[in-house]
Amino acid sequence: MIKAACGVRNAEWMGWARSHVRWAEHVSFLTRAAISIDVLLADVSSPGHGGTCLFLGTVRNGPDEHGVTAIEYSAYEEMVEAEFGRLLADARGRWPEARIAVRHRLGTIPVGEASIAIAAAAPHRAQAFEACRYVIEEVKRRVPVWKKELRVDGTEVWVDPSGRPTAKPSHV
Amino acid sequence: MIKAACGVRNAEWMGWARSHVRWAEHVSFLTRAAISIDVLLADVSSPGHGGTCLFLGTVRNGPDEHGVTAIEYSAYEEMVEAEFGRLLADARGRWPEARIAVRHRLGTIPVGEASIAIAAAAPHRAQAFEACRYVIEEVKRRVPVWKKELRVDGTEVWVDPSGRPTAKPSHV
Amino acid sequence: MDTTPSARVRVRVRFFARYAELVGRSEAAVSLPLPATVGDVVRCVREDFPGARALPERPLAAVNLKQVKLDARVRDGDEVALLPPIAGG
Amino acid sequence: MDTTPSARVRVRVRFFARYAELVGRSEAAVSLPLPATVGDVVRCVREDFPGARALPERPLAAVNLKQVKLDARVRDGDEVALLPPIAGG
Repeated sequence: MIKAACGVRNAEWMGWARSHVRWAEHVSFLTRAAISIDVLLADVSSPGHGGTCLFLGTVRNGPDEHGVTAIEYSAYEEMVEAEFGRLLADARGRWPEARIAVRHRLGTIPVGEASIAIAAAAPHRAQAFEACRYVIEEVKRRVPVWKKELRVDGTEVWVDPSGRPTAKPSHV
Repeated sequence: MIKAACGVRNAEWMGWARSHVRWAEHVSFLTRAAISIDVLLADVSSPGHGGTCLFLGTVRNGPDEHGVTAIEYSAYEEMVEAEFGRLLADARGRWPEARIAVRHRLGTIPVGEASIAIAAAAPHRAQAFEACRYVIEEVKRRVPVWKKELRVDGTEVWVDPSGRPTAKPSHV
Repeated sequence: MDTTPSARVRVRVRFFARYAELVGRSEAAVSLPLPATVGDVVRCVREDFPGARALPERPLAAVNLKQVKLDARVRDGDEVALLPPIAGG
Repeated sequence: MDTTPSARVRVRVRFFARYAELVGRSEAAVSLPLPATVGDVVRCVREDFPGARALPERPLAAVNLKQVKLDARVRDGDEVALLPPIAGG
């Protein structure tokens, strides 16, 4: 069967595919440091924008979790940048007057600290709320980020999109 | 007509009605200083609450305004405290897991600064958004605060609830 | 109807924002015969204070820090507030 | 079908998160005969890498930083990424 005649190579990629890859050159949507809410709010503030909605997603250790101390966030970073660019363009198409800024943090984030922050300012509050909500819902759907729970007992568990750990602990 | 037999007095009230008046004794929902977002977010943060929605209402000078430099906020302060207490109790009834904090600023607030901030944290983001939105909508409806636009030309205009200035400038 | 002093109520009336500007004061003591409603208080105020004629006949009102309708009864010692359209937030 | 070297595509395949752990690597170079789809790339990977059998037959995939369906064509030089279920935010 001809289709099976494929070759896979263990060698590291040599970089010649880079020229096909496009991503935003401007300010990164990603950070490995704590997210500065002040910076995000300053990014979207404007005298004509009277309503600002900020969403913070923080690392949780609630009754549904099992002794989570932190979550390790990893990503397909170039695609995250590109996808955020597309996503914000979509949001601006829906709410042309809105100003939107977003940061996603990667690396090990302790419980209580923010993994994502989205600020949306608009002339009136309805657009601010709607744009902010839209962005977080789309992030959950299409921005390639993954999380692994780090637990007090030393185990590490990949989290599936429903928010529950996957069946197979990753440390096995 | 007996009902017309009423007496009005110019004298200042003597205070004996105070005992009939109840308001919250805890932290005030009002401030005359800039609102600290950090304090509000700290108030609602909890390891089990992974979604936080913050709403900021800021003084606007957009294309619909007429050279607004600041807005002077005044209030029936004791009732604001009582009404916020009732309003937050209503919100907690609807979203029992939510943690909500709110501050309304009074006095002269320059364009771009926040007059109100509402933080709502919940285990999941839907409740956080909904609770935050509920609070700002109810504030607009039932918390006795009034605003007077201060304009570059020196005029001062009371703002009506639709967001538009009232017909009669207050400085007349 | 009994109009002896013991059958009257005395209430504190408070004015805010544009209403305070129109009436030229932020509060007043009003006494009126029993039984009395918030609407009666509004009528007294509009009749007796210069400037108060410009108040609406049916303003938003609160008694003891709670919004009420104009047919709500007032009791002796109540605090009655006349509220311009709310514009907070 | 023409299977000369000029009628083959060479793509970079990238693995993330749990998939990278399963395959034991974060990337690979894959060459395969034209015409080829993302689904063909997935089949190659699942056949030739130890551990890659544990990948789903129909994973989420992206070509050049954009999600695509498995029947999307790949061209020479494309970057094909296999994405575990997205769990960001």
